Amino acid sequence: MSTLTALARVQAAHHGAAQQICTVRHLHVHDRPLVLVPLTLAGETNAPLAAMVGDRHGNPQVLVVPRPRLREQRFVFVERLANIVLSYVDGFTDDVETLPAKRKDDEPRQRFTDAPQVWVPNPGGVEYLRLMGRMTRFRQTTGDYAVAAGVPQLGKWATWLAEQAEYPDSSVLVAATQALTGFWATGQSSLEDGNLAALMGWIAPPAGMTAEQAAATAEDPILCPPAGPATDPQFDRLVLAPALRDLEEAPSDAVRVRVQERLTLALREQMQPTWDRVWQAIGLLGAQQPGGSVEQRWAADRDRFSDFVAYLRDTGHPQAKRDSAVLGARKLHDMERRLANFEAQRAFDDPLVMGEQRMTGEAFTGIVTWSDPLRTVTLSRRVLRPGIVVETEDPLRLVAGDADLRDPQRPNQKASILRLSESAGKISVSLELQGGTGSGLTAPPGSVPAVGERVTYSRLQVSYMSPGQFPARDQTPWTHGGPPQPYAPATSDAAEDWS
Amino acid sequence: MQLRAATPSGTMDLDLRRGSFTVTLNAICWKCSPLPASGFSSGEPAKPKTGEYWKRVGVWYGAGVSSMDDLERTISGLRKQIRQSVASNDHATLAELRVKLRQAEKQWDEALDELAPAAPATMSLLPLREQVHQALTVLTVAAAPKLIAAVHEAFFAGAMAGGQLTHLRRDEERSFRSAPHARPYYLCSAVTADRLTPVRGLLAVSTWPLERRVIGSLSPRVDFLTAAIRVAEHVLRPGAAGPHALQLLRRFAASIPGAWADADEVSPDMVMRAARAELDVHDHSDRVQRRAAAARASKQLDESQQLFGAAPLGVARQAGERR
Amino acid sequence: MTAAEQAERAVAEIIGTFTSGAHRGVVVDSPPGAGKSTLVVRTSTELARQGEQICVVAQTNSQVDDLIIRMATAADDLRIGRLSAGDYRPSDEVSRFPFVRVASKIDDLASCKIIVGTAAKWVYVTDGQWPWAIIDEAYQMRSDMLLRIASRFERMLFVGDPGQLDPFSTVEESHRWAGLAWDPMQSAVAVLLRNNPDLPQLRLPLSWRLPPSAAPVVAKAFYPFTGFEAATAPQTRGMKATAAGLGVGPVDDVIDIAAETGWGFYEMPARNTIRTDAEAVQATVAIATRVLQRGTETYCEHAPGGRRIEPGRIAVGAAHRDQVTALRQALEASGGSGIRVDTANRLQGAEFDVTVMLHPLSGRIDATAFHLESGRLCVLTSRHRHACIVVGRAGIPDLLDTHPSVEPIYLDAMTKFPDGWEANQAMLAHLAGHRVAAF
Amino acid sequence: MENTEQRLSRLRGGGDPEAHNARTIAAMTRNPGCVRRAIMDAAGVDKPAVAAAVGHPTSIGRLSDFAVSRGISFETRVKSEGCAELLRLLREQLGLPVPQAHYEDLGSTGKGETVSGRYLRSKAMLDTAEQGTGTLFDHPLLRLSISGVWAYLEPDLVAFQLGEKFYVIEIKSFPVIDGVADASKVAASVTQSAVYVLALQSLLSEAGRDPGLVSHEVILVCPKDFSNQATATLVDVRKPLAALRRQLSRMDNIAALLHLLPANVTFDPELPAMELAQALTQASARYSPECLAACEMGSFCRAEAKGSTAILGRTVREDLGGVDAVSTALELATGRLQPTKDLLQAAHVLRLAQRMRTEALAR
Repeated sequence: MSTLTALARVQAAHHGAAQQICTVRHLHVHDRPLVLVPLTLAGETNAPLAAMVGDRHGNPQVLVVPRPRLREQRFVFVERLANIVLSYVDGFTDDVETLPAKRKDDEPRQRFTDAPQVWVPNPGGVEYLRLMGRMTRFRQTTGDYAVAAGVPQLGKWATWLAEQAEYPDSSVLVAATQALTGFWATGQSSLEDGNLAALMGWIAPPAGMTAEQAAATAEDPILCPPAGPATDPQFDRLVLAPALRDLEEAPSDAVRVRVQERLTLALREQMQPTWDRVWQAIGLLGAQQPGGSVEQRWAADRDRFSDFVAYLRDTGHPQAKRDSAVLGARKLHDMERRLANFEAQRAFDDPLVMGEQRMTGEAFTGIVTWSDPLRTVTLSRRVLRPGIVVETEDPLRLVAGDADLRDPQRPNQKASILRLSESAGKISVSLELQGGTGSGLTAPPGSVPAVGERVTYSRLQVSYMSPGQFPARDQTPWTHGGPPQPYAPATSDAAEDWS
Repeated sequence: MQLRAATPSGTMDLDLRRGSFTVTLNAICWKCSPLPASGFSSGEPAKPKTGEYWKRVGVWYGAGVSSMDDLERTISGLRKQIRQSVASNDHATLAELRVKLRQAEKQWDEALDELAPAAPATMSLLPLREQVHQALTVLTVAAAPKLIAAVHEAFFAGAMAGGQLTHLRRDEERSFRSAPHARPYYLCSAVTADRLTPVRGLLAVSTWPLERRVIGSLSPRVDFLTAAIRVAEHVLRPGAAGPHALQLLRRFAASIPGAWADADEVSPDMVMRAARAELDVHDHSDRVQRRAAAARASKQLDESQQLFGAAPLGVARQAGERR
Repeated sequence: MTAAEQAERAVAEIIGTFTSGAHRGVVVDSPPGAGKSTLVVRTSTELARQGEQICVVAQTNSQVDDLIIRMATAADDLRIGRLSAGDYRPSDEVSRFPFVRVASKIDDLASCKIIVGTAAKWVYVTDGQWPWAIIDEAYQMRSDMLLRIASRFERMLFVGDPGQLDPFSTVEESHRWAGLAWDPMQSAVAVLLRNNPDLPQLRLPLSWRLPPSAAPVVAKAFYPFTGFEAATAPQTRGMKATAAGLGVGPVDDVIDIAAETGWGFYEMPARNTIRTDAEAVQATVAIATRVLQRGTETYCEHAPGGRRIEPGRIAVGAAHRDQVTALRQALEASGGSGIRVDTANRLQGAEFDVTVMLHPLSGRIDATAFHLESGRLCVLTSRHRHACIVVGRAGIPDLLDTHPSVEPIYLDAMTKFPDGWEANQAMLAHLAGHRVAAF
Repeated sequence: MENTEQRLSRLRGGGDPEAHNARTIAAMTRNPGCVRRAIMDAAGVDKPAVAAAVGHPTSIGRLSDFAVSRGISFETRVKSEGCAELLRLLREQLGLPVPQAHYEDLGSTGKGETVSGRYLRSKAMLDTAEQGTGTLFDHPLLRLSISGVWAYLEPDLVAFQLGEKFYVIEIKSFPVIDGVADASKVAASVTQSAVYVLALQSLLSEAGRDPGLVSHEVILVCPKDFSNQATATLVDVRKPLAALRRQLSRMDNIAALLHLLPANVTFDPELPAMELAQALTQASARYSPECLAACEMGSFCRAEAKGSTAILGRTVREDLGGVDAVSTALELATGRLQPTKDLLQAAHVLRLAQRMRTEALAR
């Protein structure tokens, strides 16, 4: 949270309408996403009850587990969900593009031209997929506890998707509430924003309603069934429990069919509004102008997707239950570097995000009032170090000597502050520039900001992501418990209870 | 068995063998009000795969379908109203609606009964009290209804609904009081060692020595171990090691140190050895406590109290005051 | 037993335990100013003199330089190597010692008896194993860093201050690894001890930095289970302003109280403010510069006759970077240049005569985990040899009292004690007795 | 002169106070700075009834029947056959020696037994429990003093004696999957356990024994992974315990808070809605959005706080420099309002933010 977002919330509350906190969208919005609206049975651990799933708004598949306490039925549900999800995912493994190798001696790389994007209503949906993955990826397709082939496969994909969602720069699994709050601020608190219906009420209230009315309506579980995966306790008591009891006690298949149909309709009523809202959210966000780096990040998502497809084809072991020491350290390393790059890219793409940096004085925007592209200094030899002066009204908190600042328009050029002088509420910043000007002693035209140009300097930068030096898994040091056991399929995992 | 039925909004796939179904919607037609229950109507192109089944469905839909539809709509509507009243804390309306709902549900149940053939019973033919007696005789110690039911299921034909056991003890007590010793045995209580009051949720057999029915602080564990040994012994009998029996044994084995190496199949001998080893640790102290309490009970309690336990202190006093 | 003897005995025991070679790891807890660097220098030079090669791992370049200067001063007979990044330029102070060799490749330092480098640099040494290593500031080092370098060393001595700030991650909200014995976000020592609970854990018992007025207060608030004492006697340390205060201002009053008792709390009227509360910034700066203006002198075991406080012996500290910048700008504007201004993170390990600290909770409505972290307050209140003055707005105890204290709990997570809330309360309770109300 | 207890009784409109349980006591630590809540809780006002009466019915704490029955069945399972499963866990994970397998049920023996009678029985049993003669104590009755009035707790807990120490065992039905459980659920149960720890300590000190015999670690028993099998974890409750002690000692000072209320104010749910709402406003609330999930009055307080920055969340208000009204913040930002001296800095920041937003969104 920052003062800029806080002010946007104040404005939203005052005007009764959500306010943009970004000028561009930083999320990739797929033109053919898969939407999943899951419901679970209360009291059980991630026990599927129903789901609405599909890649077209007008054509959802409604999956229902009529007797959600029966383990076999849960696996039938998973199998059906797997069919839908896996065929969606597989649809992206046909078209391949070839890229030059990253390093000299490597083969040229291949990656898929597109990747899947799954939308769930809220972080609960992400957690649902994570647990679903944990529940199914260790299952075996042979032996005493055999399940359908799609079950463990779905488990691995669900796990992969849920894990990608831990990285803010990934767009393969999107929680609608988070995607929306990343772009709009509402006049309610972030806690209330967790309710998709309330959030959408602020962003796009139904006709004839104010945002506040819509948000208030959203809290009524009858008018707006919860977006799941948990169901409304009153629905459980008055609709679900009697239906399940009727199913349990149905004296014949005929009766069972009838009750099942009733149950399906009731569950569909619970999911349909959420289904519609997720699609509406996709539409609203998709209509926004994407930021300049969105394409690049999606390409990275496609890289990771291609890698995972290859992994499944090669070894395809299910992902570990918890990270080993080495894997954990690697992931933390990745997370930190990807986060830093994501923050820099967002700021470079979006003046409102950069505004947050400027508010804290860690960045400034101003007009170039003086420029000397031919300035040189003598270190061991004479080198080109162009100088500029930028005048800014921002509350600058950088000081003379601060170096390694960058302007998003010239990402390869570093600036350091030589001097600051203040007059009439404006600060003049003298900067020395290095890099991005070729090798000679004359800077090519345009490589140095000219007088009158608007520039923004900050400490942010997008850097090369090195994989980092880590010990091999079997070299885990004694300080961290020594090498872990290698993965071996275990019957106990395949047989694990699901009750 | 697989079925596909058309509904006004799309198709519905049924897989009755696996008990699942999928509905594909052609268009979005979500409404707050319940959609009419539909499908399987004569004009729709349904493709039954099993003739016999379809006949039954046909009969069912032919008969009470319209009234059932109405009832379902009523029920669904009532439930919605109830949720609204609950949400707004409107207790008066709520009570009224609940009565209406119960009526409607009753009618629906009745309509179903008319339509559906009676479910064949697969329960044991013995009277409940005999089944319980059978199970307790296997265990030789006082046990909770759940365990009794599990033992019965493991070693005797048919399932037993544990819930029915709750009234059993009271019936037995009434029967004993009206005509003592008219039956060869009674299903009675276990009694607490300290106050000789009935132990909640445990059933025992009247022909057992009092000492066995007194529960001291170690007795739950001792009885558990004894029961484990008895179950293991029983599993060893020819033909007794069915899946339910082994499952029961595993349950015991899991909670006794050294009775079961997780990866292996459970071994009755191992369970017995392990249970006996732990039993040796507790047996003496438990016996001392039980004996003392049993002696006290035979002195202080009348015959019926010895079987069904002394009334708790407060209750006895109240009863006395009333007199 | 004198303090010096007591300290010597502790150091001897530590070195003995480590060099006995009986343990792969030995942990030494060192409270503020307890002679941690001295221990590192002594252990490494002693081992080196016995003909062993020893590696020292520090966390920052300035820590490395500081250690090298101390080692080179203590032992000019030993070749010392500095493992550095390619673009590292030795500071003038380091360049003074001709026997200190700087290289970016470990092979170029093979002839050195002592090799010092940052953990980040040691990561790039991917081969070989060295018999001895000292991990300095091990509580500031993240466990993932230890994972990357641990295999390089046969035996390690972990030295650090458990009361200071935990290592930091930009993805703090990720709880992916909570509860794991090798949680990469935890400190190296926490993970080490979790996986190897039987390692010897020793401690340095005396603080040479904190005066007797501060040691018990800091020990009680931040080291409740182990504790430590001041190495100096009360009469050894003292501070007085040569120019009397004007006798009217609370700024002078708080300096006088601090000079007399070692502590001062400059309490401003209650108000919710933005983080860079201009009035609080001004007050903090005014106090720091006023200490200089009044020609304050300190006397201690090193200068029994007293000496004038120089700007470099004063520190101004705060929780946030923007506060630090505001303070810096204000100090420059009022002629206080030379005074060190920094965040708690950056002040770790540093030592001053007088410190003036902006309380992390001053002017706030809410206390977050960041502001309550006990290490933050511990760093801010344990940098001084003579006096510490805290600046804050009234109402902090109330803020603490109304702060909902229940936070999510992760099973088997490594919880840090003391709790920040309790530590804050303890410190405030102490400061209440040294309060001067601003107008 | 009316004493505190009488005043509290009048506040709730006569009648018995709402019975406290570990959950309601634990909930008191959630927003300790709220006077309205402190007074209503101390008086044992029927908050759901009051909230409904003023037009803000609440569903806090309402669980799905499925969840309730699963909770009961898990607990029954763990405790069945003399706590066989529990003994297994305690032996495996805490090294409980085999001879310690005693089980005492301190539950109610029937309608005739009074709560104080049960309390005395629990006390006597736990007091005389020497090492080796008692292991598990089921359904003990404990009590805590809440603003000077005894609240009896009928926990479904087992007090467990290992060596010299008593442990509180909390059985919960949320799962621990690969060693990980929902952290907010753990926190909530652990806070409840802290209530029991505190009550058990007070029982021991009443019996003249050392309250330090109660361990500051509680044993949390939950379903393992996706199964019905149980798993036990030790959780340190020192922090919630400290918070709870502090809150209870505040409650003891309830008299001071009562003086803030006009003498005629009551929160009787039977009052006319307008009158009741009026009465409520006499006790100041400290609303934050977190209240919605923790306090029955949350929805009422939110409506009351409309127009204040508090409804936007705690951090938002902090970021606005403490400005407490939405309109003030906006007018300061747009420069329509000249700031008073204490808002000078906040106004400066807000104007800057306004400039940046306008500038960025105009482009």
